[in-house]
Order: sequence, then structure tokens, then C-alpha cells
Amino acid sequence: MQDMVEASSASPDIIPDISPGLIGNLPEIYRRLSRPALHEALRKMQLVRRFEENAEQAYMRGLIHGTMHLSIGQEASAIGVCVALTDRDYITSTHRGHGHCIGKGAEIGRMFAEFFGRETGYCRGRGGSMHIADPSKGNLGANGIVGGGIPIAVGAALSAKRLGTGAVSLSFFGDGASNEGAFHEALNMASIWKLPVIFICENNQYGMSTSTERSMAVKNVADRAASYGMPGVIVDGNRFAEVAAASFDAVERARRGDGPTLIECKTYRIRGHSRSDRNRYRTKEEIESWQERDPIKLFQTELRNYGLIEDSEIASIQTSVEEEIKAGLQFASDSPLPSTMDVTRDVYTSV
Amino acid sequence: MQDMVEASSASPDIIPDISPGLIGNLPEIYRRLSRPALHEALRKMQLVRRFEENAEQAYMRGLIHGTMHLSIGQEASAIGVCVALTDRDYITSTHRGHGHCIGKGAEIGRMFAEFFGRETGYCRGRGGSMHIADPSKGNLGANGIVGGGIPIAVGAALSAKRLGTGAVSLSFFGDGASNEGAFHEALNMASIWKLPVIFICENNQYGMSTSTERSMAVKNVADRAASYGMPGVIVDGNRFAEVAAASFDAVERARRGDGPTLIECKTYRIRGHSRSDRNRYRTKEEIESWQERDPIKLFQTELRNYGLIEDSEIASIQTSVEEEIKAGLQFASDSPLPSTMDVTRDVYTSV
Amino acid sequence: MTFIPASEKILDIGNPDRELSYSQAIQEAMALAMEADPRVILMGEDIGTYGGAFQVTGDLIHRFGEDRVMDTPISELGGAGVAVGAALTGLRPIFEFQFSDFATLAMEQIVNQAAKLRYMLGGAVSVPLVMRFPAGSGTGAAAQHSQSLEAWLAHVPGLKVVQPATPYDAKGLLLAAIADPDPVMIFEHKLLYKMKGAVPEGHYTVPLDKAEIRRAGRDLTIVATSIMVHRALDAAAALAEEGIEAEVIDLRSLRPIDTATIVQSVKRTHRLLCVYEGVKTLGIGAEVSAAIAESEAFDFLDAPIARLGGAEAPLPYNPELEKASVPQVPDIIVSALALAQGRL
Amino acid sequence: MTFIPASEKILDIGNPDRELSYSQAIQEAMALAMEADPRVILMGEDIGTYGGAFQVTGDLIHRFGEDRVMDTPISELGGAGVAVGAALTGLRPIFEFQFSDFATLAMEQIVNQAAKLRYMLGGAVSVPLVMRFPAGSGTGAAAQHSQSLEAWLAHVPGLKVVQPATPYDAKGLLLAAIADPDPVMIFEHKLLYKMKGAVPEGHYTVPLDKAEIRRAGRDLTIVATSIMVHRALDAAAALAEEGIEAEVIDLRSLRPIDTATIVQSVKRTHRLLCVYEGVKTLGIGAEVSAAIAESEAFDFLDAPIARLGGAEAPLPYNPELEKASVPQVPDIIVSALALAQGRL
Ligand SMILES: Cc1ncc(C[n+]2csc(CCOP(=O)(O)OP(=O)(O)O)c2C)c(N)n1
Ligand SMILES: Cc1ncc(C[n+]2csc(CCOP(=O)(O)OP(=O)(O)O)c2C)c(N)n1
Ligand SMILES: [Mg+2]
Ligand SMILES: [Mg+2]
Repeated sequence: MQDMVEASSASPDIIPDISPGLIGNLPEIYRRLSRPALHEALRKMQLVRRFEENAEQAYMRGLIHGTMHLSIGQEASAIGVCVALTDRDYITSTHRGHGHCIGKGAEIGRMFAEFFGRETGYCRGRGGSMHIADPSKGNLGANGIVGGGIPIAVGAALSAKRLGTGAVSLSFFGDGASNEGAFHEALNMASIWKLPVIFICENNQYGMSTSTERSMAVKNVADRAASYGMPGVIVDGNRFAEVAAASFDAVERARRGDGPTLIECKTYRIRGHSRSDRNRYRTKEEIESWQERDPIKLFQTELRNYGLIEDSEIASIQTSVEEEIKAGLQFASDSPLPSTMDVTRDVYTSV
Repeated sequence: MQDMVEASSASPDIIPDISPGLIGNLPEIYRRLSRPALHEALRKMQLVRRFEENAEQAYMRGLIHGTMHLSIGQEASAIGVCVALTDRDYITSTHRGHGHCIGKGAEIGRMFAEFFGRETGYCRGRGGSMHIADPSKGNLGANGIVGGGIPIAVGAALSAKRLGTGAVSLSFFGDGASNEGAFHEALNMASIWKLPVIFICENNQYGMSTSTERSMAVKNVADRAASYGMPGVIVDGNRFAEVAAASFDAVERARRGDGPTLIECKTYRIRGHSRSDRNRYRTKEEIESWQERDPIKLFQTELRNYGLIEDSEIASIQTSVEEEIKAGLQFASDSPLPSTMDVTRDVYTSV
Repeated sequence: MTFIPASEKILDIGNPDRELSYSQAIQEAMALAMEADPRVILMGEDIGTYGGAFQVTGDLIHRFGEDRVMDTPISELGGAGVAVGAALTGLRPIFEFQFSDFATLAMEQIVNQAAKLRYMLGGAVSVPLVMRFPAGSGTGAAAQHSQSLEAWLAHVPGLKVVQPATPYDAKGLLLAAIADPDPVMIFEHKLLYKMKGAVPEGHYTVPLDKAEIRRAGRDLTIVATSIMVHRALDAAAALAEEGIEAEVIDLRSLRPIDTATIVQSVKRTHRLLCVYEGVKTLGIGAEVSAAIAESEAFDFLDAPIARLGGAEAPLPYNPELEKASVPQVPDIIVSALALAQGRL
Repeated sequence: MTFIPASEKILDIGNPDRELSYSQAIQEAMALAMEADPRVILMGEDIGTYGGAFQVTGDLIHRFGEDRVMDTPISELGGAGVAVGAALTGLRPIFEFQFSDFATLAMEQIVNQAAKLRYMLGGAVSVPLVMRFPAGSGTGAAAQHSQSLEAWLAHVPGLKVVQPATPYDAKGLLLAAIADPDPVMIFEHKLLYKMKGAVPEGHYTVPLDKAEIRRAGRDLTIVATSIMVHRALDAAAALAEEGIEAEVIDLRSLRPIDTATIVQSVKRTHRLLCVYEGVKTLGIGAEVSAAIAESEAFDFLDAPIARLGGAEAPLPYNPELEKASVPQVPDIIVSALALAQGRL
């Protein structure tokens, strides 16, 4: 603990120890969310991390094939956003969508089963990592097309508005995706129709190998919100509290009927773009400097410093995560494979 | 003259009479352009107007078929922009491209011939109004696809930069086109690569029937320049001098290697979108109020007020325009029609 | 162009005296569906006050309001994506492309999303989306406003693709499409919008997977699509005067193709001619030909399978060139005569 | 998959001992062209420092700098349009789509602009543009990263479309494409990138409009494209052991199709099987079949024209399902046996 305090005076990024007398400074988000809810958020972030680390291992052992995009280092944006949503709210996700999927309430076992190509997977083994989805929880799916999910989320918001369900819709996408025409067209329509939709840009500094400096002439993706007359909010994407606070605000605004918001979460992808990435376009130092700002550690420390979690609770979260992962892997490997007779099944609803 | 002065005190849009003593207030553009160049610009604006009025008549008499989009009321932006260009500079134009084509130096006769579907037309009768072009003068063509020409102009700018020709490239497009993904992607690339390209949005308030209020959530298309870190300039598109001044600045900036500019010309289309338009989406009053700001009359008055043109010169411009139109129509009707044997000619360069 | 009466079946249903134009028939289908189901909405460019570039939506905005007859900005990709998202989550959008050519901007959403979402998600969702594509040449609008790209979409599993040739079918196929849980693409022909024909009042559907024999004949089978059905019927009438009886089949459904109906016909006539407006190479006639050449009907063929399709060129502006670019009645007669030679 | 040696002609040219992979062959073609002509530039996503998603551009950025090996933002439509504009005005861009599936975003620029500009402008311009499309399944990348959409582009007049099956052709077709004044679309197969084969050093071209007989045979003709050429050759080897001699034709050029070569072959073998990876319906085999069924070769056919194409479904993630979705060697053997039955 003492270390932490010292570190914090050196770096403004580390939250100082909070004595009970300072509790009046507790960020609003820590009052809005109950203690169990905060613990659950931390647990989810851990779960995302451990899910991906295990998927990575399984991939290297040849149990998973195809391609896979890990979001290690970006857990705060996935979970910080999703805490602001209910099950009836929609999300569209990206090729880097494991965190969003877990944030939106998916079961680890069915996710692993999907990666293993099993019938019990969320897509019956037809989609894999890049199409992981759980429509029962409002997750309309990851997407293999950069920017492909953005207009789809706007469409879900249109449904919510027309059908009067009170739901909001939310689209995750990357910095790179903001250079796609689909981004432009979708944000414009969301705004002119004042739809209940939130655009979450997870700016992890790169679209594959291309840095934002090389792919855009503005500093922030959020600066582009002005083209659509909507608020553009920038948050530290590695801080759960900042992400969650901005998300709750945007969700409330959307539910009130005041229209869309663009939130840019500044974050970093620790792993390569996909398994084939040789990381030639960035330095080891850059990666390490971001690793020091690990969103899980930051959140844990902050909760601890505000007296919102005990070390024993952290330990039991870790245990429960490991158990869930283990059970999930077991479920996946025990699950049946699809039959090649079924290649044309589910192309159409009828027939 | 006296009328003019009176009108001007009623409406700030009409330039007051300028006494010789006030010549020091002469807008810079009227010093930059020689008197003959200004007269030629006025002549070109007249030529565009009369070309379109004659095309409209020919269309109604069944001499021209297909579709046709008239730019009557928008002559100042077409000609005001093109005066800043040389023959080696490129433009890409739109479905409403007659003015751009004339501005870039095309011959009236070959334009009419194209509309009449003749072999002597700019496209040998294969393109018609919507594809009118004159690559020999750097006009890479009108385009039937809204926004389709914007990235093409960026490509021409890339050529100019890589080949070191010193040329600039310029893309005309409408307010409606700025809602296309192509606009977004093209402006972004132009900016990150600092290409010598100028984006001219002719904001005539409507994309077909859809007003800018209904299709965008910002007031100005120029506001969108900020998303690409480029200057966004708004000019009165019905005033030749304003358009030309902004265009010269942008062309100089581009030639200097300082990158792209977006210029928004606020203007109005007096005719319907195309011949089938019933004008249901706007009022007669609105149309009339813009007719009072006729760009040709405004320019003529301004030149006269600054002592830059005599009434006799105006008259002889009108005569020369009528003669050119007449000769052009004659050339077109005298020209041969293509042979149906040639349907697959010019699909490929070789073979 | 005159309307050639369609098969008996069509004249049977509903009030046989009522005639509507093809565009009115489409509009009526939309109005019926919107009245019956509040989830049905229309999206497209200038479909509201303007009534659509071809006046197909007409005054529907006055009946249903701008919440249900939505003018989109000029944003085909985004608009299509919004329609996909809306269809995924409870609405039943009918999306109009102003010209089918502009669908080139939206292929991503149509092909990668709408067509595949159900499959990619293992059957967990469906996408009840209808898209309407005004297609075809003949209006002098040149290369970027005259294409017939239906073969592209007929190549894509997950989509259903139809091409109505009559007002009756235009209404019935659209109503079937709206009721269908999967994405249905409807290629309409611009030159047919003003064609009149018998259209029953009220709700009826035409199956999305059946061809229709428009004229019976014993000497050769002509499979035609869209406007070519009418040209084929005109040609058949002329051929009959020469003693040649052509059977004319309106393919109507492009995905799936009703091979059975064509196979049966060819087994009787022993000769097949495919007539379509799209570019000949890889146009819909390529599939019809290949489907027959691999079928049991092959053994019944007495002559090569002939195809008449669009020229291997973009559509030109000049009206004579434009006409020469797609099959016309005389072309069909000439091809049919050549094919039926042995029969004379 | 093992590489089956190509025809004699191929081994004849240049240094016969030098082997390159298919991706190295492509890279070499680009490097040669860039050295010879400063107007040649490369554009695409992550083709610079990253070397391309499939390492096809590799280290070219170090040789030619980022002005000539241009990373684009993730903007396929705009990027394609920039390439069209650059080609129109003096550059010779080679544009890489990271996966061919993403070309769905750029069809507007490819089909409405690149393919038609010359025609629409009456021959006043040409568009010397090369586009490269890594295509095909087999990598477990699922429905949006595994498509074979070459038939779409082969439907479009104004484009030339080729599909190299060997490293030799990959280089020679690309060099021919770069030299060509018109837009050439090259569909590469992801699974072929690592395949090795003889590739002469230096500059040579392979014609953009010729099929290639990869194996001579008398009993049936198999027309195959891309990776299916190799599967067909494997199948032919197995068939030979059964006493059936299949002639294997690598179609290679999809627009135009070299009908003459196939007609000649079918006149000798009397049987035709088309094998391709794209969706069967309206895939390239539909056109091959139809072209033969309408040709003089029709009278020589002793059996229906058979087709083996991709399943009527999106490509699934599960590897067994994925394999079952496209023709494999045993499928070809079974089809060929059925077709050649009468010959046994
Ligand atoms: C339309 C499209 N273009 C390109 C790709 C290939 N691709 C997959 S992810 C990616 C980078 C995306 O960058 P960003 O949006 O910043 O998301 P990140 O990967 O950083 O999470 C690229 C280029 C794709 N899948 N879809
Ligand atoms: C991609 C595309 N979408 C739609 C159209 C149909 N269309 C032609 S012009 C037009 C309006 C364009 O508006 P704007 O860009 O403001 O130009 P303006 O007509 O006002 O000059 C529309 C919708 C088209 N030609 N291309
Ligand atoms: Mg990123
Ligand atoms: Mg406009």
C-alpha cells in the first residue's frame, strides 16, 4: 500500500490512498453503483482477461483455429460501457469483441464452445471469434467488417424508438473504423433522427499497423462528433470509472430522447492485432508503458483505495473467475461438433 | 443605376454604387483578375445560363432525351471556382455539371452534340449530360453517382503530387453528397497525405427533395472540415468575387503543398432537381427570394458599380453568347449519329 | 410497349376488371402491409414528399407520416445498414434504392450482413428485410443509372431474389416478401412502372420461388425475366404466325430458381432460349442454361441452349445505341427461329 | 496440398530451377514493375511496415519508400476511388484489398467508375488500374473473410478478370495486368500464397485472355479455377489409376473467357465438368457451362454438363463444415466418375 501512495505522487495516473475522511470525494459513479455491482464489474474485467488468455493458449495448442483478436488491455472500456446497459439494450460489437460479449452477459462456456466450433457455441460453431454474439442478451454480434456494426446499431436504435421499447443501442468500434464511410453515414443518420444510440470508439491508437497519426488528421476521434452535431466525449479508456460515468450519462441522454453521443475511450491493445502480427509498427517501450496502466490493476487499486473492496474479496473474485473459466473450457470440449450434413442449415429461416 | 442604389439600401445583398474615389476599397480579387478576365468570367456565366436554357428547350422539344440537371442560379460557383484553375489542373464534376464543364473551357458545340447523342459529342454520344467531360482540359467528368467524383479528384491530386506536375485537383459536389461515405473517406485521405486538392461543396440547400436541415445536424457542410483538420471556408456562392477569392486562396495553398481546403458555396438551384421534379418540398416564395439574388445580375452590377464594365460591353457579351449558342446548336444538329454497330466500341482500350 | 395478358391464373383472382399500373400495384402492397402491421416502415431517398424518383411511394407519406415513410440522407451504405439493424430488432423495413446501380455502395451490408447474419449466428436471428431495386435500361440515363445487377444478388446464399414482370406479381411478390422472415431483394424494371394490368384488391401473395408459364407452346421454351417476358410474348405471337409455338416462362424468382418448371417445359419442347437484360456473361441466363444442361432435361435437348442477354458493354446514352444494347423483340424472333429451325 | 507441376510450357521459360512461392512471385512482379516504371505505386491497408495481411508486399516499403507503398486508412471505397483517379491521370496503381470480401464496400468505384469511365467518355480516357483480391476459404476466417466473388466482376464489361493458380501465372498475369491500359482484377487464393513453383527471373507476361491446359486427357474435360486446378489435377491423377484420362483446363481468365480452348477440348472429350470455389449458382462455372451449351461443342456432348461449386451457404467457421462447403478432391473424383461412366 505504501508503495502505491508513493507511486501515485510520482504519477498522476495512480489514485492516491483515500482515507475515510475523504470519502466525500468519492466519484459519483462509485455511489451510483452498489458495492456488489462494482465487484461484479471487476470480476467481469478479470473474466475477460482470463478468457482471452485461455483462448490464446488454446489457439496456440491448436484447439482453436482461424483468427482471433485479443482485447487484453482494453477491459475497462468493454465492461465500463456495458455496466450502463440492461439486457434489453442492444450492442453491436467488433472483431475484437470478447470483452463486449462478456460485458453484455454471455456465458463463458458457450463462448469457448463457439471458438472450439461446437454445436453448443453461440453461433453453433458457424461464426467463431469474429462473429461471437448473444442476441438473447441484446448482443447483435461481433463483426468481421470494420465499421459494419455501426449502422446496424443505428437500426436497432430506430427499432427501439419506433416500437417504444425504451431500449438504447450502442455500437463499439475502433479508431480505424472511424475512417470508414459507414461511420460517417451512421452517425449522421443517428443525429438527424435523434436516435437512442451511443457510439463507443475504443481508440487503441492503431488500426492494425496504422497509427491514428497516420490515418487521421485530427487528434481525437471524438472531434468528429461535431460534424454530426452530437457531443463527443473523451475518457481515459483504461479507467473503469471514467468510462462508466460517461456511459451512464450518454445512456440517460439517449433514453431521455436527446439523441446520440460519441464517446472515445483512449486505450491500448497490448497484444498484436491478431496472431500473425509481428509488432513492427510500434516499440516495446510503448507497449510496456501502457502495460503499467493495466486497467484491471488500476480499477482494483482504486476500489481498494476508496475502501470499496477487501483483499479477501479480490482473492475470491480471482478464484471464481478461474473456476468459471475451467468449467467453460470443460463444457466446450465436452460439446458435440456440428455434422457436415448441416452445411446449408440456417441459411434461411424457413425451408 | 439609380434603381440599383435604391435597391441596395433596402437590401444589404446589393452592392452600392462605387464612386471613383472609393476604388481603394476594390476587393482584392478585382485587382488580381484583369478587366478582360473579369469580362470573360461574366461571359462564361452568361454562357452557362443560356446553354442550359437552350438545352432545357431542346429537351422539351424532344431533341434531347434521358435526364438533365440544370444549375441555373449556381453559375457564380462554377465560374468563380474555375477562374482559379489552369488547363492542366483537374476537376471532377457532378450530375449538375454543365457549368463546371464550361468553366473548365469546354466547347458549347461539342457539349450540345453530346446531349444530342452525336459522335462529335464529348463522349461520342455515350455519356449524355450526366457524364459530360473534357479530359483534354482536365475535366475528368460529370458523374452519375452522388459523391463518386470526390475520391477520384483526390486520386488526381495524388498523381499531381507524385508526378510533380504542379497541378491541383478540385472536386465539385453538392450538400447531399457530403452525407456519403465517399466524402468522408476522401477528405480524410486528402488531408493525411496533404494532397493538392480543393473540395467545393455547392450547397444549394437541397439534395433532390431533402433539405440540409433534414439531412444533416450541422448548419454548414464546411463545419465538417474540422473532422479532417482542414480549413472549411464558407462563401456566398451567388457572388462571383467571394467564390473566386476563396478559390484562389485554396489553389495557392494547395500548390504550396499545404494541403486541401473545403469551400462551401451557399447557393440555390432555381429549377427543379431534374425534369420530373414537382417542387413539392419548397415554396414559390423561397425560389423567388433566391431569384432576386441572381448571380449573373449580382456580378454584372458589381462590375458596373466598380467601373469595371460598360453597358456596351455587357451588350456585346450578350451578343457573343447568343452567337456561340446558336453556332453550337447548329454544330450539334449537323453532327453524325453513332452507328449501332459500335455498341461495344471503347469498352476496352485495346482489342 | 403494350401489356400482354398474363396466364389465366392471374386473371382468376379478385376483381378481374380492376387495372393498376405496376408502380401502383407496388404502392398498394406497401400500403396494405403498413396498415396491417405497424412494424412495416419504408426507407429510401426522396420517398416522402417527393414520392420517390419513380413515384412508387407516391403519397404514402401523407397516409403514414414521416416516421414510417422515412427519407434518408444520400447514404446508401449506412441506410442499408440501418435497415438491417432495424430488421434484426423487430421492424420490417422496406428499403428503396433510388436506382439499383446505387446498391453498389451497399453491397457490404446486403451481402456480408443481411444475407449472412442468420447463418453466422447459428440461426439465432433472422433479417426480415425487403429491398427494392429500380433497374434496367431504356430511359436514356446512361451507364450508371441503367444496370441490371440482379445476377450478383442471385449469386448470394441467404438472399431471396425476385423480378416481377407484371403488376399482379409486383404486388403479390412484394406482399410475400414482406411476410417472409428472410431478406428478399426485388428487382423492378423502370420501364414497367407505367404498365397496367389486372391487380386484385386486398391481400394476396405470389410465391417467392416459382416460375410462371405465361404462354404454352410445343416448339421451344423461352425463359425470360422482367421486361423480357413481354418482349418474349410479343415475339411468341409473331412466331406463332410462322407456325412456331414458343412456350414462354417468366422466371420470376432468381434465387432460388424454379428449375423443375423449366425442366418440364424443355422435356416437352426440346429447345431452350434464355432472354434477359443483364449483361450476357454471367447474367441470369447463364445459370438457367447451366441448370438445364446439368439436369435430366439435357437428354431431351435437340439444339444448343441459346442465350440473348445484354451487350458486353456499359449502357450508352444515345437511344439507338441503348436499344441495341439489350434484346428487342426482333432479336428474340431471330434467335427463336434459328433455334427452332429443325422444327419448321 | 501438394503442388502439381504445371504444363511443359511453364517449365520451359527462364531458370527452371528457381522456385518461388505464389506470394513471392506476386511481390517480385510488383518490384520489377516499380523498378521499371516510377508511375507504378502500391496502395492498400497495412501493406507498408506490416507487409500486408498475407505478407505479399512484404518488405517492399523499405525498397520503394512510403510514397510508393502507401498504407491507406481503412477506407475501401475512398481508397479504390483514389486509385481510379490516380490511374486516370498518369499513375499506375496496384490496389490491394486486404480480403476480397471488403471489395463489397468498393463496388461503386470498381463497377460504376473504373469499368465504365472509358466507355462513358467515348474512349477519351483509360484506367490502367490493377486490383488484387485475396480470396477464398480454408483459413477458418468464416463468412465475411472467405468469399469468392470473382463471378461478380466477371459479369462487368470494362473489367478484365484473372485468377492465377500457380506462382508462374501469379507473376506473369500481374505483369501483364500492370502493362494493360484497362482495369484488371486479380483474384488470388489465400491458400495458394505459400505454394511453391517454378518462376523465371525477370520480366515476362502471361496473356490475360487465355486458358491453359494443365493436363491432357481424352475422357472428360475438367475446367477448374484457382486452387481447384490443383484439386482437379490431384483428382485426375487418381482417375488415371481407374483408367480415366481427364483433361484439366485452368480457366485462368474469367473475363474474357477463353471459350475456344474449352470448345476444342470438349469436342475431343465429349464431357465437361466445371469445378470452382465460388457459390455454385451463378458462379463462374455457370458461364463456362452456358458458353459450351450454346457453342458448336454442344453437338459433341455425350452427357450433361456437370458443375461442382461452393455450397449454397455462407462459409462456416468450423473447419469440417468449411471443407464440406467447397469442392474437395474426392468430390471431384466422384463427379468425374459419374460423368465418365459411359467411358468405363
Ligand atoms: C472493411 C474492413 N476492412 C479491413 C478489415 C481488416 N481489418 C480487420 S481489423 C482491422 C483494424 C481495425 O482497426 P480499429 O478499428 O482501430 O480496431 P482495432 O483492431 O484496433 O480494435 C483491419 C484493417 C476488415 N476486417 N474490414
Ligand atoms: C449514390 C447516389 N445516390 C443517389 C443518387 C440520386 N440523386 C441524384 S442527384 C441527387 C441529389 C444530390 O444532391 P446534392 O449532392 O446536394 O446535389 P444537387 O443535386 O443539389 O446539385 C440524388 C439523390 C445518385 N445519383 N447517386
Ligand atoms: Mg484500433
Ligand atoms: Mg444540393
